[in-house]
Amino acid sequence: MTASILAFGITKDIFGASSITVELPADATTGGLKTVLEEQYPRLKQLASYLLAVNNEYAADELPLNERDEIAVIPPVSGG
Amino acid sequence: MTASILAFGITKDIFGASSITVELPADATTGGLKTVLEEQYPRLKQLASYLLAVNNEYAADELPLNERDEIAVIPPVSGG
Amino acid sequence: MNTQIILSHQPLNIQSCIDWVMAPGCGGIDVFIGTVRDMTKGKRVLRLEFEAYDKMAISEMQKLADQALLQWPIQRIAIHHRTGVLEVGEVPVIIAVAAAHRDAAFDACRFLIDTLKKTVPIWKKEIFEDGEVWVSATP
Amino acid sequence: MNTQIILSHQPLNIQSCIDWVMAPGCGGIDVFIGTVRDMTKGKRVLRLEFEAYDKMAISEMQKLADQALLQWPIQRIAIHHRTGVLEVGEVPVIIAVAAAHRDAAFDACRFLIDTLKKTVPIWKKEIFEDGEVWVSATP
Repeated sequence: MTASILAFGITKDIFGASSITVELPADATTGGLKTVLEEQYPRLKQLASYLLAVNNEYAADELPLNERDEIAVIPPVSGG
Repeated sequence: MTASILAFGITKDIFGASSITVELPADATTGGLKTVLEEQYPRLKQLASYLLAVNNEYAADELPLNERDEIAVIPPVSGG
Repeated sequence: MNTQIILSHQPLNIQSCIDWVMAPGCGGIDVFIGTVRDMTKGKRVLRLEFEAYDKMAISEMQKLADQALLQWPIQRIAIHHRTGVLEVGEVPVIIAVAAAHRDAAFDACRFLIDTLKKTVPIWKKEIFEDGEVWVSATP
Repeated sequence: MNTQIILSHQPLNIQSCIDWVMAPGCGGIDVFIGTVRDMTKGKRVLRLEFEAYDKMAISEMQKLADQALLQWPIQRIAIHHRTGVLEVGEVPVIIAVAAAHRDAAFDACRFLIDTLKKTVPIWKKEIFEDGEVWVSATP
């Protein structure tokens, strides 16, 4: 499946875009997506940490993904 | 000496005035003043507590008094 | 001067109290605003009346501010207290504390309101439908 | 509704945030106001830029407010957060909490700002004379 990934903050700089698409196996999970992203964008591994959000919720590590999910990479937050 | 005593809050009700004068011996202290006041206004003893202020400072129990001191009875405060 | 103490019969202005403490070196401001509640211990309050020993109240508030400035890394303090008759919803007190970092602002603000209520010579009378009472006066 | 969550590009209005939480049953309001500092770790800051994942930021702020309402006896919460470019002295965040008694207001307000900074997807870029950095992004 083709997953569309939203980027914010420093992740937008790393991706060079506010959204990218990646090809994933049909049974992909958030953990699998992280592996793919880190291969394509090794600078992700230099972040203090990062999480994935799926449909506006922080996602567990092995959450199965669907093509229609809204997926975002959440680098360390710094609001307030 | 003649001491003039300012009253606030419930003490104004007890004295029936916002200021009273009392006659004190020349060597009077805050402790002696309290005794005199409690004799003349026994309702003072029904307060949760009260303090004397001399020249805008909370006064210790045996502070000597002078005729020119600004003396006030401070019943339990409840500002804020 | 890094403290502003105001005791006034006029309605307090929240925005101007906060504006006064704002400074370019401060990252956090904590503000406590007291308001007149409609009930106390289950009884309907019509209004409050605040009376102060003005000169001493101001000097005691100044002392509290000085103590807070010694005790916490804070930059500016404003304490505004109202006197006279206040209706439900009106504001008797505003305390604003600005600091580089928020923990100090929170801690100092809480210290200021807690201690103000214990030491500053200001008195509050609650007026009910069937009478009135000086708060905390008797056991 | 007893919570108001606002995420906005427009300057925040402190007075309207506070007005929103005021209620006749409340005796105390604690307000935290974040401001843009002129220095960070000894370096002069020119301005900040805030970016949010809008929809998720709002839902995370709502979750925090819901949690605070469960955890403390408080009545109303307003959380206003700004996005976009902010100059020194401008206000990125205001949190106001109204309660019958002040302890709950202080505790809940502090919880809200502490947790907001940890969980709400909003990012801050500091812009210096010689560069810029996304705060906390790298170790």
